[in-house]
Amino acid sequence: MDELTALLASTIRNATPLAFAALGGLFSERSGVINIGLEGMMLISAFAGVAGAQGSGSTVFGLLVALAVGLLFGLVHAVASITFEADQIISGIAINLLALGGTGLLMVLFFGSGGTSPRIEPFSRIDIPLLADIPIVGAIFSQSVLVYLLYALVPITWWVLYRSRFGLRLRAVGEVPEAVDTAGVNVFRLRYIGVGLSGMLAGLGGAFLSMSLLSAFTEGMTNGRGFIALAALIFGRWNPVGAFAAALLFGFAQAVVFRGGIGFTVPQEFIEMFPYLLVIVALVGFGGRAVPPAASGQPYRKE
Amino acid sequence: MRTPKLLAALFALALLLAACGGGDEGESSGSSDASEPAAATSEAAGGASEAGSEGGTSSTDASDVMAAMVTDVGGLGDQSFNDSANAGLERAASELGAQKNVLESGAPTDYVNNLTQLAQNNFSPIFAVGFLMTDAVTEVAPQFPDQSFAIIDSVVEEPNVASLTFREEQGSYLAGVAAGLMTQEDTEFTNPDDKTVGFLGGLEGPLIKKFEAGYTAGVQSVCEDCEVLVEYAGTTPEAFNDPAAGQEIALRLNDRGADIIYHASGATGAGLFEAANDRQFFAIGVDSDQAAVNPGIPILTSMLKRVDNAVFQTVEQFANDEFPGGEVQTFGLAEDGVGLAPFGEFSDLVPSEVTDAVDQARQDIIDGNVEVPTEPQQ
Amino acid sequence: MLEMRGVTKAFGSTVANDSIDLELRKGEIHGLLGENGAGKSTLVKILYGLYKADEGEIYIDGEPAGITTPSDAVDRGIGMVHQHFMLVPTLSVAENVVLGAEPGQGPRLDIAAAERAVRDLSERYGLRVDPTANVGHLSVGVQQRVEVLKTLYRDARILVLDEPTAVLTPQETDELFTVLRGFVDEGLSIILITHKLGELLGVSDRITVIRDGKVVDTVVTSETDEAELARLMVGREVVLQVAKEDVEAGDVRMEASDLIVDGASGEAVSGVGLEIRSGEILGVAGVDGNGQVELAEALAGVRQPRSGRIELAGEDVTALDSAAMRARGLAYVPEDRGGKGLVGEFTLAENFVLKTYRRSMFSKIGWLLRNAIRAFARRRIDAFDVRPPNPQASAASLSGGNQQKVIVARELAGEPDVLIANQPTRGVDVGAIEFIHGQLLEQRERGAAILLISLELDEIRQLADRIAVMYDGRIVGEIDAADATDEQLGLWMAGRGGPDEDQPTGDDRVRS
Amino acid sequence: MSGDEIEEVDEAEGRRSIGEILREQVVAAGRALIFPAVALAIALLVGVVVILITGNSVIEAYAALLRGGFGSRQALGRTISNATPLIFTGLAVAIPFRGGLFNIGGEGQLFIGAIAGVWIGLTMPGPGPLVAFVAIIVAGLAGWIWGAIPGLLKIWGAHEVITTIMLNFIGINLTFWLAKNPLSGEGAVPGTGFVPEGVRLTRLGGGLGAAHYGFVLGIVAAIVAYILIWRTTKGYELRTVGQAPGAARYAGMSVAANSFLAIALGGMFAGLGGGLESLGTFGKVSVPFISNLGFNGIGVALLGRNHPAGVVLGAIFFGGLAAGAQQMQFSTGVPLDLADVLLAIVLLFVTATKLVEYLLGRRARTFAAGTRLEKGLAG
Repeated sequence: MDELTALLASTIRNATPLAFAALGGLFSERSGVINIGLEGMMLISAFAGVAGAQGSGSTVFGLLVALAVGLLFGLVHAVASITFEADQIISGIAINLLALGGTGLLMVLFFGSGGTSPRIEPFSRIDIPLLADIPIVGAIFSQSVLVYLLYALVPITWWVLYRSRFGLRLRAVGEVPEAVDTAGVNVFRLRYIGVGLSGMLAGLGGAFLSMSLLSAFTEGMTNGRGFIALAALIFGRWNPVGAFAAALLFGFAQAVVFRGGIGFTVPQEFIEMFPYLLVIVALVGFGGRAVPPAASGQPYRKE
Repeated sequence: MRTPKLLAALFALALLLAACGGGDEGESSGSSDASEPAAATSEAAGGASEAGSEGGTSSTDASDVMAAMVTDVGGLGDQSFNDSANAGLERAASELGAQKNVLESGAPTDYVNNLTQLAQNNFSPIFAVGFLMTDAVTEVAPQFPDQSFAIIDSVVEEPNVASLTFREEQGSYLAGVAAGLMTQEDTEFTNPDDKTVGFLGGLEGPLIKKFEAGYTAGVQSVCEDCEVLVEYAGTTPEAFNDPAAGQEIALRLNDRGADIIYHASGATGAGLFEAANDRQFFAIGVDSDQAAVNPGIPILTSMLKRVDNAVFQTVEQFANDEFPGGEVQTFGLAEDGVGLAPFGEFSDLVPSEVTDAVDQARQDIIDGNVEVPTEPQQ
Repeated sequence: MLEMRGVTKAFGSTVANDSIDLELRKGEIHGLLGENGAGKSTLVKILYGLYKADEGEIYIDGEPAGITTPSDAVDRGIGMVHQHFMLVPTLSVAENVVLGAEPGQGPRLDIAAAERAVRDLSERYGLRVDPTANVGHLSVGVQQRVEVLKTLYRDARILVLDEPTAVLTPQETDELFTVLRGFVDEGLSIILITHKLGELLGVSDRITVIRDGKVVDTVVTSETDEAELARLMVGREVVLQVAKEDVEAGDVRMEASDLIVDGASGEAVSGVGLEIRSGEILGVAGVDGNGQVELAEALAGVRQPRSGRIELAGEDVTALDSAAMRARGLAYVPEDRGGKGLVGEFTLAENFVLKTYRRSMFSKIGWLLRNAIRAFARRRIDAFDVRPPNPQASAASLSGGNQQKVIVARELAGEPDVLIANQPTRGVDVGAIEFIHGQLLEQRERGAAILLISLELDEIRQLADRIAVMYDGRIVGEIDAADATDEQLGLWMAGRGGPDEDQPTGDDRVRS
Repeated sequence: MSGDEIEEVDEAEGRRSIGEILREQVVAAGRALIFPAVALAIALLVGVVVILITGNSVIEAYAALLRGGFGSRQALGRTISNATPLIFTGLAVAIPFRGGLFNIGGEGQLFIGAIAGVWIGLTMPGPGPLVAFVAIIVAGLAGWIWGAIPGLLKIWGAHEVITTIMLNFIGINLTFWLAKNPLSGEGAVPGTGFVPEGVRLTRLGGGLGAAHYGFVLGIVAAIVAYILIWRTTKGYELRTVGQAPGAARYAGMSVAANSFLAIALGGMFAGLGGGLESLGTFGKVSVPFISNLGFNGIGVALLGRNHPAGVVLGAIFFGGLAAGAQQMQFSTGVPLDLADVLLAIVLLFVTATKLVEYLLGRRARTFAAGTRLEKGLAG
């Protein structure tokens, strides 16, 4: 395998969990709910997928469990921040902590001890006939089924956001929830759906880590990817295509680090700072500010 | 606005029920004497561990040895020295009837606290598992001069501390011999045309360098023109806990021709196994027989680090009043402290010359004919 | 057509609506008249399903309407134009109009159909709007049209307009009323909410007056007059004309020339010059959003002008900040009580020294003298009869009128030479309005120079000695109060008839 | 110039009786405790479920939790030792919060402070106490700088919630690089070398274990923070900017300068906490170093209603919980992770305005003051 192909393949592997979670963040933040809890939702779903697959012997069932648990954590965030009007940032931080402690506890309960879970049968790689044989770009078409799902989800998310009724309402509710309410649409339900979807998509990202990229759960295995996903979302300006592109960029940066493409003249610590620095640069300069949906961060309260 | 109210009510109700249930349960099962922590713990530790039934024997055999260990932040389940040390304690509990307690550490601040906690409750010997606890043992041990401590993988010069270190380079040397020979074989996992092998380390540091040095020396002893590619997973503690990074690095090493990759990177190694499985090349495990717990994955063998033996032996010495306080105990091939796991699942692919060469190397080291370096030779 | 019976709604201990009965007939424009805080908005919010009534029933065509959500209201044919527009600035006109009732099959949004529908409606009802325009870029008057289109798109038969004229010039108001009469001819029924009783006389068929949450009376418009409505609304005979002493205007106290000030979205004040004299009230009229806020803030030192010059008693103070201006005898009552005038979570005492906390009387070497601050607050509270009279009470816990009194009490402390008051009576009850008007006149008699900015033309005409009209960042006309007519002022407010005859109109951004 | 003369006031008029003040304080404290109490109650109830699932006795486990946190001198020592850095990271959140900013960057600021303190401790010659003093000052200064960065970025339009999160990762990586390269020391544990014994902070003694005088400094810091925020004109400006930026502009205060000051001050406190932790508890910066103190500081601050006194109490509570969880692990075998779960649930509900409203009625809404910033990310 030549270096370029390998680099591309590595980029996609690294970008996939980021992109799933970034798309998840998009649904939440477009609905007006900040989601700092992406990291936690990824982590708990990564665990749930493996536990589900272990318990049932079916990887697909495990994925469903991961989705369900992602949804559940999304709903916890929703109940706290939408219904109970807790601070969205605090609630997100709490979700992260809950996932960290929760997976630690559940590892002991399910598998007897913490650390790394037993292996499961992961989603296997599928080569798309003909396309996978193209030099270099063939790597795009030699991936696990979850990656193809991601390829599909990016345009679908775009379509949903900009070409569907739900998308119109979602875009509106993140900006001026009062307008949506007076138009006869339930603001709370919209936000619940947005945050719920967010949890499921972040869950997919986590499941990809533990069930496709790898085939076991390791405590703390998300290792900050949820935050990088958040960064990708901002860098991509709350747009699905932009977020995907940003995830690819960060994935590429990681691939370069892992593959030693720059010859390690720069200490690795500095390379690891790169995505975070990029976000700050993006926020400050590079064609103006990144403006989040106007109502994000504020609970909606009638009366 | 009815839904949220209902939700709140349900939520409160659920919690209330849970609370009531909890109270009842607590009273009925709260039979063990909470004021006697040692008694309560042996029970709890036994219940929590998989080998709970074995722990039960401790109550019949009234031994006065109360052995305990503190894990480092890796915790139980690391499939490495923490688990191995725990296994040693288990064995001590079942064979010697010692009581045991295991405290996990959530943060570096916990090291001192956990050690102190155990010492104050009269546990002895107390094992501090991992070099990360060096400073903590140095601090706590002098405060409890009448009790015995042991530290794994490091040296603490206190009269009541036994330092248990391992000659990882010796075991790694054997792994290197196997790798250097096998890479020249033509199997479904190896390509004889490219005499390249790899090493994947976790966080770069003196300890892991010992693995690298021994492995490289071993490879070169049987294959002078073999190349050993060396990569480390990172420079932060997460380097031991990032399987995704491990996979990426393993794939890269494989891309560059390495068909056998040895790792010393904790949980990160799980990524190596993924890559080996995906690309069908050989991995070599570390610390415990990782092939045994990962069936189907092309793991050639594993370098064994018998922390369990060391722990068991030390408890035994303590029970016999022979505790090696103030001494540095070195566990090498000769002491059965390190070794190489048998070529299990894939032994059919391993020619007898390889097995012989490994045995020969082991004997040479034990006899002192071969001196294995502890630092990578440039 | 529509009947509300015994509608009651309480917020905590305050009863906003007390057993209200209201009846709307088919094809009528029904005025709902009341002071600020009388309960008008609460009532229509109940009607629209935004609030839930504690008691009472709503009937449409004799049937119980059972409205609990806005979508119920929409289903029953009720459309509402809110006082604060319910528009999403980042979306297009068509997207805003169809939001919640989108055309399309399945989940798909048919944006072309939406734009077509908007175009059809706007032609049919004579409400010119470009369906593809971004709402955030539209002028206020056009945004209101979008709001009306939203209700028409939903086939509203009953249209509720909450204070629709607050943001319009007299001419735009007339236009709106013409459109509304057209609606009535099409068979719609309209509830028109306002606190400006004059407006209703021209356009409505019947008027229901509410006061303190109760219906006072429902009268037929043709059988009543302004004086009766005023009496019903306030509950006592009101002197509609404020008694104003003659005061000879003195020296120029404050002067501004060629002032250019930037607002949130570009230039807001484009070359304003004015002078305010001792013993004189200069009224600035104009529709909201024509640069009044930025002008006031620039004069008060809160906002740094881009260019131009401001003089206070002959001294160049252009570069000075608000605290420095205060020290030179300038007082400023901002238009936004909650956001600018007061800090809600602070105590009244803390609020009383918002601009004077650095004075040696209230702090020494950076150390707050809390006892002195409290004592000062206690005096001002007594002098202005602020309730509750507790300096430790948080500002947020006070009623709007009392909050405004706190601001005025603070600003008038120490007898300022110049007072800039931007909408000092916005959203407060009549008692507080009378009190504040009295204070302004008292200051005028004392010899202070006063700049009064208001969106209420009536208020300006009652109080001001001279009237300037702002439009699009400029002063387009200035006239002695005695010579002013509503027509003239209205034309200026619409940007017409001023010195710049070729000024673009409010619809300039609409290309349909 | 008549506007300058506001009538003279008699200070005595503004003086209040002790009883009046006391009554007010008690009522305020009672109200302030409602939110934390509700959140805590929920957390403990969830804890009951978890303990039952792990097959342990609830009473025993909670008894151990309490005993491990406050049951003995050693327990108290552990609690104090845990609480010390949390007081600082709590203040690092509370003070910017009063200025209207949400500082999630305590973690990175603490690391930077820790490494800066050790740098001085390792390299500066001179008598120990003097070096320690300078080291602590420099730690605070380094934290100030690290906190000032998001302050500056805020002025340029980047929201501090995002930038502080990003700066955490950057600060931690930078610290590790410094600890392993220019400042790397001998020894088995990777990281810097130990600072000389004389530079390390004195322990409190009295059987309190590792607890050192940093705790006393923490109390002092809280008092200083209180005075700064509530008794000085600077604090008055800061609070005005935090609660009503429009009013601050109206009053001629600089919103940008005060926002900057608020978060830089926050960074300073986190940096001080880091310096005390590295110089006091550990004597070095190891890799790995303590983690999550910055994030837990957010919980501490919110539990303490972003008031210095509350922060101290919240830190002691968090510290006690961590110490108690250890005892619980020892005595009953309930996994350590339970403490994280309990904290998470406290956090989840400590700002849940509406929940408290459901439980206690609408009046409870006014008790929410000090727990939230009303503006969103776009603000």
